[in-house]
Amino acid sequence: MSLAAVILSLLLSPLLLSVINRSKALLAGRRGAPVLQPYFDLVRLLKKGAVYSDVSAGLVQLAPVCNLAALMLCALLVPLGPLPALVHFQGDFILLAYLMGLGRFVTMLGALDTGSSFEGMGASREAFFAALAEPAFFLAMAGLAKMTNCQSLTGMLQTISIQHWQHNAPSLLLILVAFFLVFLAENARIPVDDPTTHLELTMIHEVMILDHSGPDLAMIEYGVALKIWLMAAIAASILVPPGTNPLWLLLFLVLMALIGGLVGLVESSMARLRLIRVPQLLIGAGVFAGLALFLEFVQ
Amino acid sequence: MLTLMSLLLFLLVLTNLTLLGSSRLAFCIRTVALQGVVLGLIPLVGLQPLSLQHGLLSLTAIVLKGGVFPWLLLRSLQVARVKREVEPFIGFNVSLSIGFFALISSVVFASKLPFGDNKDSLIIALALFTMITGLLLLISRRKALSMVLGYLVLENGIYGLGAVVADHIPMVVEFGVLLDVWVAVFGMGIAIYQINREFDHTDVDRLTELRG
Amino acid sequence: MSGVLIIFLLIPLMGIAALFFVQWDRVMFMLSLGAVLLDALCLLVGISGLPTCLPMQTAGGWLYIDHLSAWHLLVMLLVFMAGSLFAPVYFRDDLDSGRLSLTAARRYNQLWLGSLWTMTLTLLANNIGLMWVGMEATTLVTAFLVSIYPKPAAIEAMWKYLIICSVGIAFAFIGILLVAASLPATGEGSQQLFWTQLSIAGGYNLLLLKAAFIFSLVGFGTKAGLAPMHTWLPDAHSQAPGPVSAMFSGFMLNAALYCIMRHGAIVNHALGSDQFTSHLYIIFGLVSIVVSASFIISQHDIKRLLAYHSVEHLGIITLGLGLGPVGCFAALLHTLNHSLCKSLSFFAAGRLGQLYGSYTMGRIRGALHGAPLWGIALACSLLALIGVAPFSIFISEYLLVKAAIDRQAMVALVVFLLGSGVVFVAALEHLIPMAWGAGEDLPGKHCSLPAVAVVVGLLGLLLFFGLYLPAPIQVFLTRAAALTGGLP
Amino acid sequence: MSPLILLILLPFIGGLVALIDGRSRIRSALWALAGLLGGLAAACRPVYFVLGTGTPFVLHLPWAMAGGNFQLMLDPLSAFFLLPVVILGPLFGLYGIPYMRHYSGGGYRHGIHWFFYNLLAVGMVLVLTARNGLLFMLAWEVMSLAPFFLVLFHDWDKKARSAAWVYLVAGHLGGVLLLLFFLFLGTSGHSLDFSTFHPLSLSPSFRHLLFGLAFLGFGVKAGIVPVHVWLPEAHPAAPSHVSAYMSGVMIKMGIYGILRAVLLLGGPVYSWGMILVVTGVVSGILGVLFALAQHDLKRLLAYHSVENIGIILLGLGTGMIGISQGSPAVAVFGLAGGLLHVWNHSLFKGMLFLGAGSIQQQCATLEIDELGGLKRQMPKTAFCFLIGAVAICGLPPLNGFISEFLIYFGAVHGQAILPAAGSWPLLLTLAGLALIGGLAAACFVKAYGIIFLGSPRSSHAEDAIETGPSMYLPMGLLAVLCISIGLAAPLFLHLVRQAVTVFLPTFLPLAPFGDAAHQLEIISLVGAGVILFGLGFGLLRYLLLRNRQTGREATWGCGYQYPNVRMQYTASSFARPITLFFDAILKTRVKGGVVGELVATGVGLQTDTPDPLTRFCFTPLLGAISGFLGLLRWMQHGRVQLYILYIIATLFVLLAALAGGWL
Repeated sequence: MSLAAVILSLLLSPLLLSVINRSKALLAGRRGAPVLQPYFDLVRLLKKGAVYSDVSAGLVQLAPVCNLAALMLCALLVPLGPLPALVHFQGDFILLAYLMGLGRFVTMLGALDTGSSFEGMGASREAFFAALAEPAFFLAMAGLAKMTNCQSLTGMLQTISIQHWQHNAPSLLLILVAFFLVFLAENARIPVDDPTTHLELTMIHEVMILDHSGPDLAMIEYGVALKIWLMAAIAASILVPPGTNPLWLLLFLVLMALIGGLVGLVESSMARLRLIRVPQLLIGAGVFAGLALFLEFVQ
Repeated sequence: MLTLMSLLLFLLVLTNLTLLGSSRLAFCIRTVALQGVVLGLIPLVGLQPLSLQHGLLSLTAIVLKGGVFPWLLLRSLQVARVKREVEPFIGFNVSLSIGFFALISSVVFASKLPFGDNKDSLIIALALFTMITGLLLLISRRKALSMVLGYLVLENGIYGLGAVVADHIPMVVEFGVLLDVWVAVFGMGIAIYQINREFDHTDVDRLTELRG
Repeated sequence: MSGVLIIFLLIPLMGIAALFFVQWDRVMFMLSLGAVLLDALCLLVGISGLPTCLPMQTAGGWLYIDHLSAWHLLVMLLVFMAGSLFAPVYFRDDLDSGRLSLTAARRYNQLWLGSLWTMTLTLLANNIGLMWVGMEATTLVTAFLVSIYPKPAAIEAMWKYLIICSVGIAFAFIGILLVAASLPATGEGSQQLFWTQLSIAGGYNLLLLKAAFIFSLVGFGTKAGLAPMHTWLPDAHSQAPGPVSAMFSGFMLNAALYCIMRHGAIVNHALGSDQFTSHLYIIFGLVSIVVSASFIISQHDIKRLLAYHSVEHLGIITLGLGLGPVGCFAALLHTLNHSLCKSLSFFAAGRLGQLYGSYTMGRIRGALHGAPLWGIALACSLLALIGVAPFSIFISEYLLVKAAIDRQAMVALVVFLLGSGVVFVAALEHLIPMAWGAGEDLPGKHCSLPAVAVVVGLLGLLLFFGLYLPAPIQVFLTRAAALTGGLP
Repeated sequence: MSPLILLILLPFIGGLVALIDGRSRIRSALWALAGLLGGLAAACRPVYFVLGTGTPFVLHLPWAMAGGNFQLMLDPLSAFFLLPVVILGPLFGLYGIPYMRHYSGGGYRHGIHWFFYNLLAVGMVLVLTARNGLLFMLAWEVMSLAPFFLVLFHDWDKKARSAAWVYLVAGHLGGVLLLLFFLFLGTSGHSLDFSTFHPLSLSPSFRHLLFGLAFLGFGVKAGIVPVHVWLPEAHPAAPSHVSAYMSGVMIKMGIYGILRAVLLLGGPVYSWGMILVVTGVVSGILGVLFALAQHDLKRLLAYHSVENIGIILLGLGTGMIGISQGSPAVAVFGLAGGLLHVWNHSLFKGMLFLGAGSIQQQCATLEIDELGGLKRQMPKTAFCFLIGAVAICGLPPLNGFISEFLIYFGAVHGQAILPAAGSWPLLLTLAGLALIGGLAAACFVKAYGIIFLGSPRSSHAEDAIETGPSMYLPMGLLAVLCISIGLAAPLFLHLVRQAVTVFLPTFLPLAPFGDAAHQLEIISLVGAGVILFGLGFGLLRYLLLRNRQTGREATWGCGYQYPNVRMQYTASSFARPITLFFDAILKTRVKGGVVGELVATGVGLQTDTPDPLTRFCFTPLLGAISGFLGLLRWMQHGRVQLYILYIIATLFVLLAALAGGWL
């Protein structure tokens, strides 16, 4: 039963990417790539050989592996709507955050391994923004924990019910907004970063992986997909009412699709922020989460 | 007897004012000598029934202050070849007037002092005045020699005070004190000699190498 | 048994006499060392049974020794021993080069023993007048030790020392006169102005007695180098030769302070409380600490630096005197510690000054490499001086703080801590470049046996008392402290 | 003979022999090391016993000292802090033997170094076991003095000298506060024996004052902002194994002191926990920010010590809040996390400092921007350093995460269950810890990435070679310890248990230990999972690429054809976005960097970030003091007449006071 969640995440994660791309295409009036395009890409990359920078000292190869390993284990920790996570315990979201941190850490090292100034630039930005995103994430989680009075991800997400919405809707909304901003930043989406830009000087995540190719790149891309899926899943599960009703699973998937659409909408409706502005966005997220906590306290 | 005593006291005042007013060092030395003699005589004339010890003590004091010290100081005066105290920090007229006020205030002050009987309060007053004179000389003069004189006058004042207020200072101590004063003056004489040799002047206010 | 007191006074005199007949400078130094050692031997032999036989008097009560004076005697002899041991080391080069003539050497040793004699007299005199005589004599004798080398600066220092201290001591004599005057006209026993009687007599005129104490505090305070009467001290200390400056701040200042303690005891006894004296003690102590701190910050001459340290530490001792029994205990212990430490630092400073040819701290660099023995001596003694554990000064300062806290003297506590803190910062800043850093090898770094003995001995004592304070000494000091307090 | 005596004596004797036999570099080192190992041997049984059973080990020796008393006791708290002292001492010492080759030459007498190295260890042992105020202070001062000489061992370096000055001044001023603390505490019962203190007889406000004294006094040693300023000076100046020992172990004595003080003051109070949390957040964030702005590796590591001390304080503060609010879970998680982090920090920070030492040895510089590409020349050192970096960033599966997790969870749990008024500091813990974690990751990506990756930026880095085994083996051992704490967390939690229990009032149940153990089990499993998956994907990758051609090409320069090493991203540029963002705090000084003419010819940019507190607070303060006291200096002007006037004036004033009846 709980293994199902893991399998589902591993299988469906690339789909979310294509949903986003599709929605962007539709909004731009194009037909867009086939739904299964991400899978095709992965397969194609896995078939390729690889080229490495002659500067690299091996972390380029190490980074995707570790990153993916970390994200795989994240997949064990995240419940999907009614499906509980395979592994859940008090405070597992801390582990989740830090596993993602581990992935980010090795990715940044991999970027620096090539000695390219562009990748260094990307790593430095990634480090900065991630540091600012962390507090927001934890405050949001703390808010959920206080509201639901349990400290495991599965517990929190599966106890949030209509009553909670009735009692403290404002703080829940704030938490959702904060979490969504964190989600955008963590997954390098507009307005923080533009995954489709071709100007290295403005990139964050994409520029870090300039020198990866072949299976390594495949692992990275899959990691990206997995990460965005998992975080979206958390957001969606907040909205799914508790209980193991199979209908809720359907609702969950729909919500995931909606989130993908929302991301697409954002990406096609607004431009990337100037890098100077990004910290304000993230601090804003933190403020929202803090505000949510404050509201809970005063109740 | 009383008249003699008052004469002595008058002399005491006179010497002090002279010291404050005069600029000639040789003359000042002699004046201090005279003052020493006067102070030596006071106990003989005035106070307690004369004992052999007191006589002896006064005699020593007179000999030292009236004879030995002036001799020593005149020697070092010759060595130092200074004749007069040129413009002291506090001018002669000013110090004279300060001395005048000091005299009056010490008389007033002495009458308030809680010493057993008031019979000696005048002597005490003059002793105080003498001390003040000595201090004035010490802080207002430039020449090393004048400072020695100041020290001597201070000592004189203390001697006078001692003669009145503390009638039970043992002889040994009194003699010890005289001995010390003698050695002190002797030492200062040598010091002046050395100063003169090293700096070829004896202006104390120019000895400001050591500071900070 | 009590004859030992007379022997104390005789030995230096005989030494002085003997020196007239000695024709070899080395022998002169040995002779004065011998005299001091003999003195020390007397102390050990005659007073080995101290706790039992104290206090004792002799010569019709004119000479008197109790725990307080015995303690100071001990300190004095330690300082003089170290000094006599160090003197030949210090003067060797000048003797070889003839810069120090035979007569000068003789004069030096005679004055050295002379100052020993006068200080012994000060300590043993029971009559406070005689005590004064001894103190004044100290000035006159030591003045010429300052100018043993007739350099202009030395002469200037000597003149200032002579005149300022003579005036100061003169005030102290007024104090003594006032004590005498404050006595009831009829108190028979007290006629002799013996401390033993003054400290038990009654019926004083208290106002006069207080005035008397102020006079003697300022007077002897001048000699003890309490601010703001300390002005002669840095000059004299910086110009005197090494052993002499050591003896100055090692003991002469303490001798003057000893006289103050005696007066204070009388006053406390007469007033029945130590309120009055402790206020004055605390004020002078704090002023001295602050003033010395301000001069230590901006000091360039190492011996002047040490001189101002003396002002500070005498201030600390005085402060301790104002803080009740524990404070007095701390003060007396501090007397010993400071004397040992300061002797060592002055030895080191003097020798290093000779080796580097200058007492300017800017010129003394990396002494630990240049002249290891004296470098170590300087570094350790200065560290000890600013109160670094495990040296013994840390202990006495700790006791002082404890006393201040027990007495609830918070202002004193704060000022003391701030002042000594500033001193710590500044002195350390001076010390580090002097002792550490790349230093050239010095020609005359060779260190003879007596030199090593002095350094090791003094450092050993400093460490020993820092880590271990034998019970007998504690008892002894408690008694001495009680005497200082003068209260039952 | 009691093991405690041996534990103190053996290292001391070893040091003494080393001092006597000091001419030879190797022999003196071996003597000292033997002493330390002897101490370790002596320590094993009592420490194991105490940490196992929780029953303390007592020893009383005769000692004649005014107000002093030779009371020794080894309770779980002491034992907990003792372990790093006795284990890491010899380990760093072993590393030090080849390291000191650096200082071979005429002027050096290695015995001195090793004597003070052992003295440092002895001092710490005494500090941990002393149960009498005076004895404690003596031990404390000795412990503070030893590093002074260790730093000055390299004394021709002007930096070392000024560092030693700052260090000793800070130590002394801190010591004064501690002296006051003990004496004030002693006034209640007329002895300085810890057993005779009656804290509860004191008024609460007085107890707060005492806690303030102790916190500031011990905080100086621990390196809490704003009194951390000695730390970034002293650590870089000392030989690396000494910096490792200082930063890894000695500064923890400050933490121990704070905890001991809390116990002596009769258990934690809410406001104290709050103070700990607030200062913890400040120290943590400022520490890591200052670290980010540094160019010198050892300075950077030193500032990270400040940061980690902040994390430890966060944990302890959370725990104290838990105790004062009567929540066992928060108490246990906070304290256990804080204490465990003490061990963890000793391990990885020690290792990192050793790594820095190796780099200094091989490249003769610690300027991060001078280095680069060392991973290829020094693979073993690089690997250990990487482990250390991951651990210090608190990332799974290593030990850093274990302790930080406990702290996090304590805070989350607390803010969820405790009343709002009492739990806001816990939110501070939470947010602060998160921000610190992120910034620390940034800082160590910078450090490791610039130093070990890319291509060498100078000839220093180019011809560096791997160190000898006696230098990388100690690091390897530490790495193993880091990993094993990460993968066997519950075991180590068990070791912390007794030390935590010392603080818990008897009425608090110990159930939370069970929960913690359970969570840590899962975390360790997940950690192992990360490693396994990593291996798995590695294997997969290998299989895929086995028989395909993989080429090596120049790094993609976005079309630019002639890249060179100077075009790599530098440490300063990596940290620039962050330092720029926090410039209000850091006040980085920037020289140059402006392109004047149309065609830029040779533009240089120089940035440095001196400690803002030293720069804007302490230096001006000292200046002000000396300026103020300078006003007194006119009085020594050399005019003897005026000198006499002083005497007269003093006399007059006092007599007037007497007449006026003020005296």
